[in-house]
Amino acid sequence: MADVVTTTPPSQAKPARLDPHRLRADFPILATLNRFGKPLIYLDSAATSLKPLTVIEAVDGYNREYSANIHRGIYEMAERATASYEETRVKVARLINAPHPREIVFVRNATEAINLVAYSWGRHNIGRGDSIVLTEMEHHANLVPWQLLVQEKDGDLEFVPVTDDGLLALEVYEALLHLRPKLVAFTHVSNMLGTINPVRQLTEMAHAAGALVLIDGAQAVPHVPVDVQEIGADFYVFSGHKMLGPTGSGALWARAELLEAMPPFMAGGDMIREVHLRRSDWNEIPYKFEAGTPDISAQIGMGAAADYLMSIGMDAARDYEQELVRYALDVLPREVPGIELYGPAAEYRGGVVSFNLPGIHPHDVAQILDRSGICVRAGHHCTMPLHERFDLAATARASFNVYTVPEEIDALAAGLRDVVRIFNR
Amino acid sequence: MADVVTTTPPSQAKPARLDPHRLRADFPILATLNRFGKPLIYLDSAATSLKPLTVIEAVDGYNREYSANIHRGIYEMAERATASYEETRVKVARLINAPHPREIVFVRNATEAINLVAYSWGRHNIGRGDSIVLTEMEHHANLVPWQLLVQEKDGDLEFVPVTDDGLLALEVYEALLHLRPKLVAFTHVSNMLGTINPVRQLTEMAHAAGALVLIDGAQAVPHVPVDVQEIGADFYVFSGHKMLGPTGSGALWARAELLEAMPPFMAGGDMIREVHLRRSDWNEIPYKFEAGTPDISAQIGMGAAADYLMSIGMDAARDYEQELVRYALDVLPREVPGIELYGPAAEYRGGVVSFNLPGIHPHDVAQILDRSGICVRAGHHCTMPLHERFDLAATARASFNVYTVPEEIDALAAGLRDVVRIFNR
Amino acid sequence: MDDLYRDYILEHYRHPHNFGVLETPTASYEGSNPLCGDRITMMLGISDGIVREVAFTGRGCAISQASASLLTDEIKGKTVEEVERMTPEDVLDLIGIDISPARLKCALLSLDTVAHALADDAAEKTESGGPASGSSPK
Amino acid sequence: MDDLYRDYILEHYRHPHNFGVLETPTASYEGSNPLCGDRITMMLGISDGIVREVAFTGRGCAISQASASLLTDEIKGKTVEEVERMTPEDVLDLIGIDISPARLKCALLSLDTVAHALADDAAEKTESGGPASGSSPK
Ligand SMILES: Cc1ncc(COP(=O)(O)O)c(C=O)c1O
Ligand SMILES: Cc1ncc(COP(=O)(O)O)c(C=O)c1O
Repeated sequence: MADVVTTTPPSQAKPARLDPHRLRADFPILATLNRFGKPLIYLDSAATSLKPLTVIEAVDGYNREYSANIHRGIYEMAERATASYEETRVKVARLINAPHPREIVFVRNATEAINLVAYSWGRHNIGRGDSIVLTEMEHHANLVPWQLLVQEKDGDLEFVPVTDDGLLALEVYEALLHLRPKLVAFTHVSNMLGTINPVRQLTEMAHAAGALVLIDGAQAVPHVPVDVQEIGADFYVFSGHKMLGPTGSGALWARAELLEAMPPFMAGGDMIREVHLRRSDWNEIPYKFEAGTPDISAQIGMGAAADYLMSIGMDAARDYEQELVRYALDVLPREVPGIELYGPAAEYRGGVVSFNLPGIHPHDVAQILDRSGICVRAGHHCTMPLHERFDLAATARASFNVYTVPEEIDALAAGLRDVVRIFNR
Repeated sequence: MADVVTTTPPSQAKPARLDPHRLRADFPILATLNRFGKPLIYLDSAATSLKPLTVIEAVDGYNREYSANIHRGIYEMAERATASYEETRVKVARLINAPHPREIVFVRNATEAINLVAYSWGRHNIGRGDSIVLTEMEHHANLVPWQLLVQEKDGDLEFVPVTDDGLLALEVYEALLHLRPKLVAFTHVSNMLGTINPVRQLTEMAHAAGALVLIDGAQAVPHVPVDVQEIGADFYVFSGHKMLGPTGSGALWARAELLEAMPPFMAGGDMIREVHLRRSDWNEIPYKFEAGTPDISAQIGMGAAADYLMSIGMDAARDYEQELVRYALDVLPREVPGIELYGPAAEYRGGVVSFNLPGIHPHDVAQILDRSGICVRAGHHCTMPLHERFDLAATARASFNVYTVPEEIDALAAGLRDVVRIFNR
Repeated sequence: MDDLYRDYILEHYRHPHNFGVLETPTASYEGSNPLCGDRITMMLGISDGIVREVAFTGRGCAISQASASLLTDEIKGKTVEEVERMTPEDVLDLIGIDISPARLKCALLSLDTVAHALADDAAEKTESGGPASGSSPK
Repeated sequence: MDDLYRDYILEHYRHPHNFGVLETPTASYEGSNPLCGDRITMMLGISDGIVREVAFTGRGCAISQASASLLTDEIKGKTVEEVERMTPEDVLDLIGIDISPARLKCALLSLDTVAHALADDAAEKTESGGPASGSSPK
């Protein structure tokens, strides 16, 4: 990962240790209390992250001061809105080290980005008998769009299995590549197991087999340094709301040649060059893929989030979250007898810990934790096939971000002991 | 429109005269000054509307106080977010008198709503030789998606012409219906001419010919009472950001039977019931069409906007804006010699006035007006075919909303006199 | 301490009543709540329009299991019509604790599954023209 | 009063230089800026690598028309290489007023159109193997 340091801005270069207690002051919500008067212990960052003040104010500032439409306005307020919106493209490109901001297409979320690729690239490049390789650990967002595509085109899906340790079975991957798939799509970081996949290696192997590579970075961009050039990916997608930004923001990055060759996905205003009654032609990239009035306020907010993450430094964020996971994997089994943990060892994972208490349904776990102000998620976390793989009906999941502190993991452990006590009384 | 009164909530029933000067206090942006120290005279509401404080605070409140993901969380904050998000569905259903909130599908904007229908309904119902009837006054959003669809399916587009007065040529419409189109799609209010189309009549005629009807309400919902049941429409679409709501919000309304029969558009989390590696089935409507984390903050903001509009009363809003148009159509030709105005007489139109000054390009008009703090739009307003129809390269457009006051139209007239003076000096 | 997880709820969860299978149910249905992975199979033995036997199997959270346990006790011996008339409120009254919106689906899964079983049964009888069982399909 | 609409800009707009058609241009191109409906056709008469004649037609805003008028004056007599080296900044300097971002496309339409005309011309010559005209296509 040495490249990352040299190709990213200075703020990311110094891996200064992150001070979460200082950062917490930037998140107004952390000062609120729940209905039982308990402070918020937010351990559901993999579902969506909290938002720092700079992001909240970027959205609010647009709504209060310059809420104009973009691109077509000649007056001052519209120019300001256009400039802020386009600056986000620059910031996001810098965050993931994309070669050029015009390779950043704004979307609502990672899900829309994947659907965009499936509809636009997929419907023109996948035909009968073509195969797409996915993995068993994909979020539904990186599975169901491909199911629809191969159903329509009579193509095939193949799946890289997940080992009992929660890692991808690389030897099977290698074998599947002999099928010469057109596309390989996998998650950078698993939202259930926390597994950080070896994306560079997976990408190189796919390219050697002649496949394009789409990486689902929804759980990576907020947590680990991402350098799309170093990875060598073709498509990289993520959601703003998981990286400290607002809901409604997100991005698809793709190499310019790919975007240029792809037909539009949605059609309407702003994505056209000329429209006649019976034919139209398209605007240049990325605008070809941004039909209609975009979510200007949210994308501006995502720009502020990218700035915030870069000011922390993604190396520091990754190091810190790995400390947290290490701590959680140490404390929870010790303090909560019988707890079952899923996922790989700390060195292979991001800030996600899924677990179960024996004989207690995760819904009940989450509900009781809520009384102590502790927010965890319970269910299948949009990874039903992965739950099937481990023969689990559901799990509870604690997930972290830069504002999480070890004290909150202690609180979780104490909360879980309460759950056990209530159920065993 | 007597039905509207009886089927809408009491707040909408009393057509109390609207007091724009009082309303203006609700819009913080109207208190700001431009870089020349001039107050904002915002006459570009058809591009996007300003936002009242209640909307700004609804978004900000979510971001600051309960920024959780929805539907899958058991903890308090997630339940609050889910409840606010779902309340918007109820409010929006009430605003357009939809029979049931589950018929409201949340989208980013009107453009996405139309693309959703074109992809999901269109690709399964339009085949070779099937025709779709549109009009010459459609926004690109209600034209280009249908071009893509008929190109793919080898169908046909037919167009209802626009008369010199800016109205739809009903006798040609009648003739086109003999082709027995599968779908008729038209705008409720034209964003360039301001024409308010006789949507109920158009819909009845289409239904009599066996066609389904999609209505583009982007310029209607903010300005006139809309009652989808009274109109009898099948699909009705609009954008939140034009109806005082945030960017990123919008809705598709469709009859439940249609939504239920339609396959999904985008796929991913939350729109599924069960997912296996090779097959999935879908959640109930409207969730089947809302893949991934939606724009929670924006949709909550749109709920506040719907409340705001209902508290004004849409009859009052329509009456007031018609007064404004009448005033503008009277003042501008009198005060600005040589000005060319486009569009029908005041009784057929909403708060939109497109115009040109002889020999002066609308871009120059808009730029010079900006110096006086006056925001108008210049260009083709995403209606290139309509501009071609009138043999216009571009127009300038002033458009109103409930916060517009006659004094601003006076300022526009004075500004236009300045433009003429500068160009003729 | 925790008003949701009262002793009797946990008691029903740990030792649900009517948990098991019927050898020859006249109606049965498998309901699921995929969001949480809850799954319940309801089996009914109906004769002369009366629910004479009832059993369920499945897995789920304390709320859904306790609700199934309480509901099966309640409907045994009732006429099909009476069971069909049961509302979500009736089930919530049975459970007797405040259920938050996110848990409603858990609490109501058992009723939903019973309703499906009865509807299927009714549809089958109408189709096959079999002997009227006293149930009035709607 | 208005620094954008200086007298000389309006003068060029009202009476653009080199407005008209060339009977036999060696290179020409129609450029457009669909956002505002501006459209310009640039016609060049090149021989021995020098732009000897230039004319344009079209419609557009004051900024795009004045820029075309000023640019055509500027390039007449220059070598093709010199013209190819011209940058957006050069054109903005020619115009001599501050152009806001939203109007950049208007101001640069003429340069863009000239560049396209030259590129097409060069491509044609390369393709047809015609006599080198001194232009070095890149
Ligand atoms: C009539 C009409 N339809 C559709 C649209 C598209 O709206 P949006 O850009 O919010 O999708 C607009 C907005 O410009 C419009 O005026
Ligand atoms: C790995 C992964 N991919 C995709 C998604 C989908 O993100 P969104 O709902 O923002 O589209 C998620 C979020 O849950 C995720 O964790």
